[in-house]
Amino acid sequence: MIQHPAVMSLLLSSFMITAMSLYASYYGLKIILKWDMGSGSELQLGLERRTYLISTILGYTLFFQILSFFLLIYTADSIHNLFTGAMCAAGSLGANVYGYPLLTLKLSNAVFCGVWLTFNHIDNKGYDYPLIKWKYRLLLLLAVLLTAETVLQFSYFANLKADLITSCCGSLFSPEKRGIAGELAGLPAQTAMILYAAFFGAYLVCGLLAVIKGRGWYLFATGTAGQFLISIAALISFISLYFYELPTHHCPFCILQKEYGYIGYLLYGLLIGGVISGVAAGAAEKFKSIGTLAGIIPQFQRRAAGTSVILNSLFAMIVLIRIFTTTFRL
Amino acid sequence: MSHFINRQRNVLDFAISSLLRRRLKNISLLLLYTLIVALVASLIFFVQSLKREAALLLKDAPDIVVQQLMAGRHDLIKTSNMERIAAIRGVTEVAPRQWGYYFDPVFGANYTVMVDTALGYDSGNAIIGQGVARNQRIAAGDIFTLRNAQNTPLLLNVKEVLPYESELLASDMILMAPRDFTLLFGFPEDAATDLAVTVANPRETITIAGKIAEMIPNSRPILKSEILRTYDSIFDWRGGLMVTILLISILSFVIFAWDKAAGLSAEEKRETGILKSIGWETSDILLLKFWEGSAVSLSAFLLGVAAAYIHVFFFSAPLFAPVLKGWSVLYPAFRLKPHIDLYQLSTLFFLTVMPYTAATILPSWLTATTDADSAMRS
Amino acid sequence: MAPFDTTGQRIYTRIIQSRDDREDIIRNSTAFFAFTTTSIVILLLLAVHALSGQRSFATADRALAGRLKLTDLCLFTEARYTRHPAMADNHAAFQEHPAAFDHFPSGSILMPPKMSGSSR
Amino acid sequence: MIEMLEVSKSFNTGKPNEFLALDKVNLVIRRGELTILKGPSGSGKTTLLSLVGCMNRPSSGRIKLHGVRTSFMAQGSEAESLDISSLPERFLTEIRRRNFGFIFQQFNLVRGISVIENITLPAFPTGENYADFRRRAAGLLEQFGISRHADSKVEWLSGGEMQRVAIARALINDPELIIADEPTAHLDSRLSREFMDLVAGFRKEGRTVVIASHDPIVFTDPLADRVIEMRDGQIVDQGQP
Repeated sequence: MIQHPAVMSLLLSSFMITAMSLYASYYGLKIILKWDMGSGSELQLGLERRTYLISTILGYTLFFQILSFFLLIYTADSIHNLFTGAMCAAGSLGANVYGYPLLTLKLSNAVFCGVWLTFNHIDNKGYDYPLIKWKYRLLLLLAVLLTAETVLQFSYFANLKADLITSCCGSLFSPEKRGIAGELAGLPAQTAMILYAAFFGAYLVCGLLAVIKGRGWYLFATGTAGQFLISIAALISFISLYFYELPTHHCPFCILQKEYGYIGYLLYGLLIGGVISGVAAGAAEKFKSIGTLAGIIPQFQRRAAGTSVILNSLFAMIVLIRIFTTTFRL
Repeated sequence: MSHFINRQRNVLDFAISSLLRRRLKNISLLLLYTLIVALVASLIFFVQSLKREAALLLKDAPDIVVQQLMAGRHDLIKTSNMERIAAIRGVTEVAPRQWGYYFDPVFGANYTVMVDTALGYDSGNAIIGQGVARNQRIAAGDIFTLRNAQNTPLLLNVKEVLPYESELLASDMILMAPRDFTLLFGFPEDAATDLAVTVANPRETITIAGKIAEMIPNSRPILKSEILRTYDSIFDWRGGLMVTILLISILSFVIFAWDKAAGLSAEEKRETGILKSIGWETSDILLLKFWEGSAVSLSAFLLGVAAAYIHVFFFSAPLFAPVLKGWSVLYPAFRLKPHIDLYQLSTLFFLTVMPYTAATILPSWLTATTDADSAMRS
Repeated sequence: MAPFDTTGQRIYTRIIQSRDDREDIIRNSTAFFAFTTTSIVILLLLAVHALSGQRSFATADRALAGRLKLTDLCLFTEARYTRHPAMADNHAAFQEHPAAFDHFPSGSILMPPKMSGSSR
Repeated sequence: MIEMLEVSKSFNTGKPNEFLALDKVNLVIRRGELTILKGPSGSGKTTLLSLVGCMNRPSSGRIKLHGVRTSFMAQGSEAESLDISSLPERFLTEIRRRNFGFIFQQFNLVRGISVIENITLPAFPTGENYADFRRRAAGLLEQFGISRHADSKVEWLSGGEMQRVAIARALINDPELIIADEPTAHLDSRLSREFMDLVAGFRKEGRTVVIASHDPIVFTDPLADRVIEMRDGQIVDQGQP
C-alpha cells in the first residue's frame, strides 16, 4: 500500500462515488418495480422525487469520475520513482495486473455516466417519463461497474509494492514489445496517419449524412466508437511523436504533463466529449418511436452528432496544427 | 444558450442573496472550510516542494555510493578498493568521500564535517554553512576552534560562508582540507567514509552495483534511484499519513457541513415552500442549492489555497516547522521554492470539495422536494 | 403594520430614487464573479511568483552538490541517521543501540529506508 | 379553461390517519370568469385550489386544461386539451409558472430581500433576461403605487403594501389565471374592498380569477360570475350569486 495524498484522495472519491451510486440504485430498483405513471399515490410521487436525487448524484458522479481519471494517470506518473525501471505513468500502471484494467474501467465508466446523463436529459423532455425503466436498469449496471472500479482501484494500490522491476513507457510502448500497445507503436507512422485520416474522413461522411439526412444513426454510433479507438491508437503510434519531438517516444500519458503545456487534457477531453455525444446520438435512435420522444429525439440527435463531429474535428485540427508547426519531422 | 445562462445567473443572484441573508451561519462555515483547505493545502505544498528539492539535488548525486559494513554497521572503506571498482567496465569515475559528524559540546549542535578536495584553500582554512555561522556567531574572516582527536584545539580560519541558497543542502557543513580532516578525527589516510561511483550508462547501474557487492565482501552499494525512492517514500508516506490524520478534521468538517445543510431553520423551510409555490421547480431549487454550495466551496478553495501558499512559501510553514525541527539545535532556515501545479490542486480538490459536495447532496434534495402547496397550508 | 420611522423612510426613499437614476444596480452574480475572478487572479499572481520567484535551493547550488557529491538534504541534524537518511546503516531509524527506542521527534517523520543492499 | 372530472385527493394513504380531502369533485372553470369557492375551513377549498393550480396531482380522476401555453407540447397544439392528472411535477410547474399567478393568505413574501426582488422571484428560473423582468416589475410597482418601496425590505412594509407586493408578484409572468387563497384574511375591510377592486381590474383585462374565501366581502361581491360552496370535500352548491 502506498500512502500518498493523491492515493488517499482517489480511494476516498471512489468510495464516495460507489456509496452514492449504490444508494441511487436502491431507489432505481424500487422505481423499476413500483413505477406507475398514471397513479397520483404518495408512493409514486415519492419515487418521482427520487429521480431528481438520482440524476443529481449521477451528475456529480460524472464530474468527479472524469476528474479522477486524470488524477489516476497523474498519480501513477508521480509515483513512478518507487518502481525500478518505471519512467512514467505507463510503468506504474504496469506494476501489477490491476493497473490497466482499472484505467480502462475508469474511462469507460466516465463515458457510461455521460451517456446515461444524456438519456436522462432526453427523458426529462418527454412528459410521460418514456425511458424511466430502461434508464434505471442501466443505472444498476453502472452501479455494478462503479463498484468493480472501486475494488480494482483498491487492489491496485494495495498491491503496489515499491522496488518491483516493471516496464517503463520506453519499453512498453516501444516496437520490440508484443501486445496491443507494442503493435500500435510498431505501426509505421505513415500507415497510421493514412489509416487515421481515412477513418476520420469516413466518420465525417457518416456524421454529415446523419446530421443532414437524419439517417444512418447506428452506423454513426459505431463510427464514433471506432473513431475514439482509432484516435487513441493514432495518439500512441504517431501523434505522440510530434508532441514529444522524439522518434521513439510513444507514451500516451506524458502529454498530460506540464512540459507539454497540459495539452493532453484538452486532447483527451475532446475525445471523451466526442465519444459520449456521438454514442448518445446514435443510441437515441432506439427510442425514436416511443411516444412523446418522437418530436424531441431528431433534434437532439442532430445536436449531439454535431457536437461529436465538432469535437473530433477540433482534435484533428490540433494534431494537424502541431504537425505543421513543430520542427520535428518523421 | 442565452436562456441557459440567464437561468444560471438569475438563480445565482438569489443563491448569493440567500447566503448573505444568513450571514453568521455561512461565514462561520466559510471560515472553517477555508481553514481546512489551507491546512491540507499547506501540507501538500510543503511535502511536494521538499520532494522537488530533493529530486533536483539528487540529479547530481553519485550514481552509486559504496559503503563498507563491519558487523552490520557502517565502517570506513579502504581506498585501495577504488582501483578495483574503476576497473569494472562501464564505471567512469570513482571518488572517495571523506566526511563525518562533529558534536560541538559548547553549542550543543551536530555538524557535518567534510573534505572538499576542490577547496581552493590551504589547510587551516574552512568554508562553513549558514547554520554553523549562525550557531557559532561567526562570519568570513573569523577564526573558530574544534577539539581534535588528541584533545587539542584545531584552529580554523573561515574563508567563506556558503550562500543562503545552500541552506537546505549544507546548512550544518564545515568543509576543510584533507590534512585538517585527518588531524581532527585521527582519520586513517588510506580510508574514506564511502566511495562515490559514476557510471556511464544509467541502465547498467544495477549490474555494476551487483559486481561491486560481489567484489568487495561486506560492502553495500547504494543506488541513486534508491536514494531518490527513499526520499519520495519519506515524504509521500508521511504526507499520506498526515492526510489520513487530517481526514479526521475533514470528516468533522463534513459532519458540520451536513448538519448545517440538513438542519434547516423554520425560516429556510418557509422560503423553499414559497419558492416552490410561486413556480420554482425541484430542479430549480437543486440548482439554487448547487450554486450556494459552489459559491461556498469555490471561495473557500481559492482563499484556502492562497492562504496555504503564503503560509508555506512566504512564511516557511511555521505550523509544520516545530514538527520538522524536533530537537535539532541547528535547523536550516530555508525558504522553499514556490511551486503550484494542477496535480496538487486536483488532489486538494478531491480531498476537500468532494466530501463537502457529497455531504450536501442529500440535504439539499430533501429541501428541494418540499411540497409546492406547503406554503398554502402553513 | 411594520414599524418605521417616517424621517428615516423619507431619507431612504431619496437614496432609492438617486439609485434608480443610475439604472444599473450591481447584481449579486456580478459581485460574485468579480470576487471569484479576483481570487483567481491572486492565485495566478502567486503562480507567476512561483515561476519567477526565488531560485530553487537545489538548482542554485547544484555546483556545490556536484562538487561534494552530496546525497542528502540538511533537514534534521539531531542524529546522524536523520541527517543523512540515505547514508545510514540498515534499519536506520533504530540503529543507535540494538534495543533502542526511536527517541528523536524526526524519527516519526523518517521511515527506515528500503535499500537493495539490505536484502543482499 | 379547466375541467375537473371525478377528482379525489386523499392524504396519508394507507396510514391510520388517512383522510379524504376531496371526494369526486366535478368542476368547470371558464375563461375570463371570476369564480369564488366558499366554505368553512377544512372543506377542501385549499386542496381544490392546489389541484387547479397544478401544485399537486389528484389521487384519482382527471383534470384537463384547455388552451394553455407550454413549451413542451408541439407548436400549434395550444387550443387542444391537455390532461394534467398524471403529468410529472417538472411539467406541472412549467404550466403553472407560464399560466398561473398565486396570491396567498399569508402573502408568503421572502423576508430579508427587497420588494423588487420578491416581485421578480417567479421569473428567476424561467431563464428570462434580467433587465426585461426587472423593467416589468418596475411597471407593476408603478401600477400599484409602491415604486418608492422598490428597494425596501419587505418586512418594513405595512399590511396593505405587502398585499400589493404579493399581487404584483402574481402578475410578473403575465398569467392568464389568478388563484387566490383567502386573500383578505389578514386585511381590514377597507383593504379587502380595495383588493376586490383590483380583482375587478383583472377581470376587465380578461384574466380568469379563482378565489377561495369565507370572507363575506369576497363571496358577496357582485362581480362574481359564480360562487361555489364546498363542504367536507364535496361541492354542495354551484349556483350563481
